[in-house]
Amino acid sequence: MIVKQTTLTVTENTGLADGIYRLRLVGDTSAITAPGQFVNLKLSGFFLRRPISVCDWSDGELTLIYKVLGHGTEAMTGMAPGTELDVLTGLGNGYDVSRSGEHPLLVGGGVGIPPLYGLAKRLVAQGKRVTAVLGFNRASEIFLADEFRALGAEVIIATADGSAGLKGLVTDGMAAVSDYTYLYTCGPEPMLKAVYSACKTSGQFSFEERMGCGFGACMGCSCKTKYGNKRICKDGPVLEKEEIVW
Amino acid sequence: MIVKQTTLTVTENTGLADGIYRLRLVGDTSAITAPGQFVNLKLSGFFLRRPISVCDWSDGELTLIYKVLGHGTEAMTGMAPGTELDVLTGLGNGYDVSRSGEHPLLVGGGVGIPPLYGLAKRLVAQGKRVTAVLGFNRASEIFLADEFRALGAEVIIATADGSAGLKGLVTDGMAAVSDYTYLYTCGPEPMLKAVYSACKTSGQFSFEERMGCGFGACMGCSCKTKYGNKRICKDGPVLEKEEIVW
Amino acid sequence: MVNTKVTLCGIEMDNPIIPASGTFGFGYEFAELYDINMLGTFSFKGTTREPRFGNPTPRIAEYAGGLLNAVGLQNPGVDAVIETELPKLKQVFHKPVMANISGFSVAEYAEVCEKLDAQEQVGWLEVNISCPNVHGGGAAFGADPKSAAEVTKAVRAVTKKPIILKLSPTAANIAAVAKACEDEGADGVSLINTMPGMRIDLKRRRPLLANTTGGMSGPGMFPLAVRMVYQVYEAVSIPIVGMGGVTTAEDVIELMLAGATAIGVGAANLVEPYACKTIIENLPAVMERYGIENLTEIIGGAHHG
Amino acid sequence: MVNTKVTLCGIEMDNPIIPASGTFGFGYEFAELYDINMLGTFSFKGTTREPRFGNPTPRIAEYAGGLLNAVGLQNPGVDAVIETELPKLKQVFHKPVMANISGFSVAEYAEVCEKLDAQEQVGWLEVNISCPNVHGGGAAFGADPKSAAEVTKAVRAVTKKPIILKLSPTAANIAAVAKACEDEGADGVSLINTMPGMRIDLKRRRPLLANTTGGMSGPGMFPLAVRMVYQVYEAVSIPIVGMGGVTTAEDVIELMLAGATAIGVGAANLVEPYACKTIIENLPAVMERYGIENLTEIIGGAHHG
Ligand SMILES: Cc1cc2nc3c(=O)[nH]c(=O)nc-3n(C[C@H](O)[C@H](O)[C@H](O)COP(=O)(O)OP(=O)(O)OC[C@H]3O[C@@H](n4cnc5c(N)ncnc54)[C@H](O)[C@@H]3O)c2cc1C
Ligand SMILES: Cc1cc2nc3c(=O)[nH]c(=O)nc-3n(C[C@H](O)[C@H](O)[C@H](O)COP(=O)(O)OP(=O)(O)OC[C@H]3O[C@@H](n4cnc5c(N)ncnc54)[C@H](O)[C@@H]3O)c2cc1C
Ligand SMILES: Cc1cc2nc3c(=O)[nH]c(=O)nc-3n(C[C@H](O)[C@H](O)[C@H](O)COP(=O)(O)O)c2cc1C
Ligand SMILES: Cc1cc2nc3c(=O)[nH]c(=O)nc-3n(C[C@H](O)[C@H](O)[C@H](O)COP(=O)(O)O)c2cc1C
Ligand code: FES
Ligand code: FES
Repeated sequence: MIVKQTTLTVTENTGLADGIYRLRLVGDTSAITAPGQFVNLKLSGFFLRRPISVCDWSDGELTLIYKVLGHGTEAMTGMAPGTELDVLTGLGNGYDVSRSGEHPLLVGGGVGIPPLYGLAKRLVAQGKRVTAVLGFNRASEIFLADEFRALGAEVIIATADGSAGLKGLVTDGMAAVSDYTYLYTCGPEPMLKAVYSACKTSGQFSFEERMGCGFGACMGCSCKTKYGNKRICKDGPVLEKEEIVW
Repeated sequence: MIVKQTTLTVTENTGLADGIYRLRLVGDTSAITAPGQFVNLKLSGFFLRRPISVCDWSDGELTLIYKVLGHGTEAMTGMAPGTELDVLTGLGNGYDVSRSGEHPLLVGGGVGIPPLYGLAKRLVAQGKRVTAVLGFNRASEIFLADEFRALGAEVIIATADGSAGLKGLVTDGMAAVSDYTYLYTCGPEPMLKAVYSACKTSGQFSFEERMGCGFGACMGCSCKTKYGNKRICKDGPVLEKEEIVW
Repeated sequence: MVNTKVTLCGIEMDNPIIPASGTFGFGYEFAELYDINMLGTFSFKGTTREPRFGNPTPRIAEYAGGLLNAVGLQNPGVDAVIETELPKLKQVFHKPVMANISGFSVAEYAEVCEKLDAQEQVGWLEVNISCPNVHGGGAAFGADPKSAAEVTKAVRAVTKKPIILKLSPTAANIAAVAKACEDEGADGVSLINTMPGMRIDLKRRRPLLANTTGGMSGPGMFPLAVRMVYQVYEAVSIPIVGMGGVTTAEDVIELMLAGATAIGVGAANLVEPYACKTIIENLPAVMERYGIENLTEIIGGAHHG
Repeated sequence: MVNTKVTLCGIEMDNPIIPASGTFGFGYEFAELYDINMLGTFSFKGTTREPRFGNPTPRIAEYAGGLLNAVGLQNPGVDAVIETELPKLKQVFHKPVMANISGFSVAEYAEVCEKLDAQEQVGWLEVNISCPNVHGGGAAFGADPKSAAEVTKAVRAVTKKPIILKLSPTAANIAAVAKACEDEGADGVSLINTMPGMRIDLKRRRPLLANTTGGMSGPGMFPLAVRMVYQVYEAVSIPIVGMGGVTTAEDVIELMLAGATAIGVGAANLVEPYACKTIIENLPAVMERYGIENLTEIIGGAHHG
């Protein structure tokens, strides 16, 4: 990973679903090298930056999807097109697409879903057959499902209240897929734990942690793994299934 | 004084002279009742408000003139037309125009000049003969002089380096006026002191102090006067010559 | 309908919001802006035996988290407070008020408290022990448990009204100071007072405040207040008035979870004159968001679980 | 041309800027971004005798003036620092580095210092006495002059390199602690370390940090740092490394006027990875604006006049 501090300009900031927004930015995206990496946004009036996963990117363009959680993400909803943002880009290791095999299974919950979109796009481009299990609390919170389908991925929706797709958790969706070759996942920790238990192949898991710096300097985001202590921000956020210590 | 919190919108923010800007705002100005009052501006990213004198106002319009001094006033220069500002209006006692007599002398130094403009306008409207002595460091810092002339006031300029008008201080300018009936002044404290000594009539002096609140609640801006302790923000900023204790 | 009522040392309050001493004067400036009877109560300007002008100006400076003040307890003295301020206050405020008392000797505290004890309008006596003890080498009464206990004892002897000792964050062990006050009969403690800090004027190359140092307050002090309220809650069983950097209804909930029964709001009033009104108006919606029906039920809530 | 050089305990530095311990790792992350040889020096991550994972997460919270951290001294232990980190550092940093040492007993401090004393790359030993003394009931070594003196004495016995005692703002009298260190042979003091604070998660109704409390740092602590540096400057004649909330070149001048010889920059590095580079680049212009030709001439300047 090579960190780059850059100024990106907002071109779009629109609601996609209940409390979920898509932020499109233009500028230098050259430091972004793999799906599953993240950027760290400076918001005016807040001391710490806010880490948000890269949903998709191309040369000069970046898409993020964020959920309103606290004061910072609330303030983000007010950023009009034209707003300039100070962003650290190229953070984190990201997913390794070379590990996918022929039929990768992507499992995402809530705002764990966005990084899987950029991943799916690259896997599809490599001719892989992609199945995505996307978990939401309820129908009104669904986003990105159509975009996954447009890529050509098979999409299985699970909602906790049954208001769309399967009633249940992403693990219920996973049960419907028998022949996947590898697993990529991102979502809240309880979900990751359940996916870990249900997972029948090897795989990569993307974690969240509160961060001081986001580029490996402060040890704010450490976790223990079978291969030693790691920093979620720099040695992660993606860990191999085999190294995870719950 | 009746304090009013209101939202004003920037319509103009332009440089007038070296480091001096004019800020025009529109919105509810109903709490402003006398020249020499001030407003207190909330700036994003700063905890304390910034007190700035009312230079001129009318129903729905307000003009301020400010000098870049520190980080707050520096940030103010970036406020584009359309910016909304949270402002406390109607602060301070202001000058009493009824005391002027037929030939009031107005003496201002630097950013002490703006409140005298609104005063001059009202005195001229009452048919008074107004003379204004305006002091600056150098010619490049001169502002408002033409506007005073346009009102019909006699203007005497003094510059510390002699690059325009009289070479010297405002007191040198005062020496050229013999028949004034009353004095109104505003400027840095050393200037006020010198004006006090030179002044041959009664008069009103406007003071500056670092403020916590600007509306009388914190005792941050107290001074001693012959009539007891006063708060510059609420019982001032204008004091009678007779009550001043240096 | 959520319930915002709390009981502070036996006196019920409509809500826990108390504008903090020194930031609300004697209430008039705010009474011109809104009906201050909507407040839980308020703590009036720190009152001493003699009238005081306080420190020379500049008395105010700024920092990234709020302001520094070195007002130096300007007040008209207890007799003028009783003769002039309280009768004026009666016109606009009809609830028991919190009297804030400062002193520079144990005897002064007792004398001022005794006088204010006799005032019917006064509900609580908040005794600010952050002042330097002129007979104790200039260290603050609140700096160590022993001198805090002495003040408490002396004040306890002259009043049956609830006494609330106001603690300083400079204490090496603020929980121990609180405990010492409780042991001598304090009905409550309030914390935190301001934290001494300093700014320097780069142009003059001299301390910016005429008094050299000033007390830091505002949102930059909030986590310090939360920590200290949390620690004091574990040490005493008398109620705590929590304050230090509160600006929103969420902050109120956070300090109450740490252990506060009522909440002081200081610096916020100075830059947002409607701050307390806004907090009180927002409180019910914020309570609903976090599933709180009765405010009292969350006091100290962060200690369990 | 202005002169930004300062001399810290006999070692000349190109400028006074020292990234503070715990915010700059062992330098590599920043060496990828800019040439860290432009720094005065830097203080590496607090090192203990044994490897430490530190506290459970979450370790980071935010407040209006900066962040709270409860990293809990995660480090690979002194032996790994010597075997792995220092040789790696040698590739990218060619100046004497400041070693930051933590411990939980006087013996541990001495042992770690002795090992680091033998490392040629190490210029100064910065001894962090904000840690709890496991043999002293858990109070921090830096909380009182006596235990601070003990650590100083033990460390002094094992090294001739300059030792700089790093003080905690929780000390009841930080000037007295500094004096005690000086009396036992400290070559300098550095201050302030973080101030314990706390945030509570309103949803979970529990302390937000797994460790309950965390250290406050960032611009919200700056006036506290200025005040303490000012006070310590009046008490000792050894040099002071001032830190706490520095984010700009103006802040550097302000802390030096208060009495600092060199300046630590912590939290700012985390949110602005180029913070120290920017400060160093801006310093000459800011010096010119305030008429400063030699930085050393302003050290303690706010005390005279
Ligand atoms: C690697 C990574 C990738 C992420 N990707 C996304 C994404 O694509 N979309 C999205 O909506 N969210 C994502 N998040 C979570 C997002 O960072 C938080 O929702 C956000 O920081 C909350 O900020 P706030 O100011 O609204 O909340 P507040 O609670 O007010 O924030 C206070 C502090 O806590 C931190 N914080 C709070 N919640 C979290 C959290 N869940 N994870 C990390 N830090 C937190 C904030 O960053 C801030 O420092 C990601 C987090 C990480 C670590
Ligand atoms: C009643 C009154 C009327 C004023 N009218 C005008 C005016 O019309 N035009 C104008 O240019 N200036 C005016 N000033 C001065 C103006 O308030 C300051 O220049 C401004 O606050 C500086 O802010 P800053 O952030 O740039 O400086 P900083 O030094 O960064 O400010 C730090 C703090 O100190 C305060 N402060 C700094 N200098 C002063 C000062 N000279 N007076 C009061 N507070 C200060 C700031 O308000 C802020 O709280 C007036 C001041 C007062 C009290
Ligand atoms: C301008 C000012 C004056 C103050 N005067 C007093 C006082 O007279 N007595 C007192 O006990 N506390 C006084 N305080 C402290 C506040 O009551 C409060 O404890 C402190 O400011 C922390 O709260 P805050 O961060 O909400 O301001 C004063 C604070 C300020 C800002
Ligand atoms: C994440 C983090 C980790 C820290 N770790 C250490 C440490 O290991 N040793 C130490 O002496 N100080 C440590 N500190 C304290 C800093 O070195 C510094 O004293 C303090 O943060 C104040 O400076 P600042 O406000 O510029 O951050 C740490 C601070 C932070 C923010
Ligand atoms: S957040 Fe700083 S090391 Fe990961
Ligand atoms: S600034 Fe608060 S009383 Fe004047």
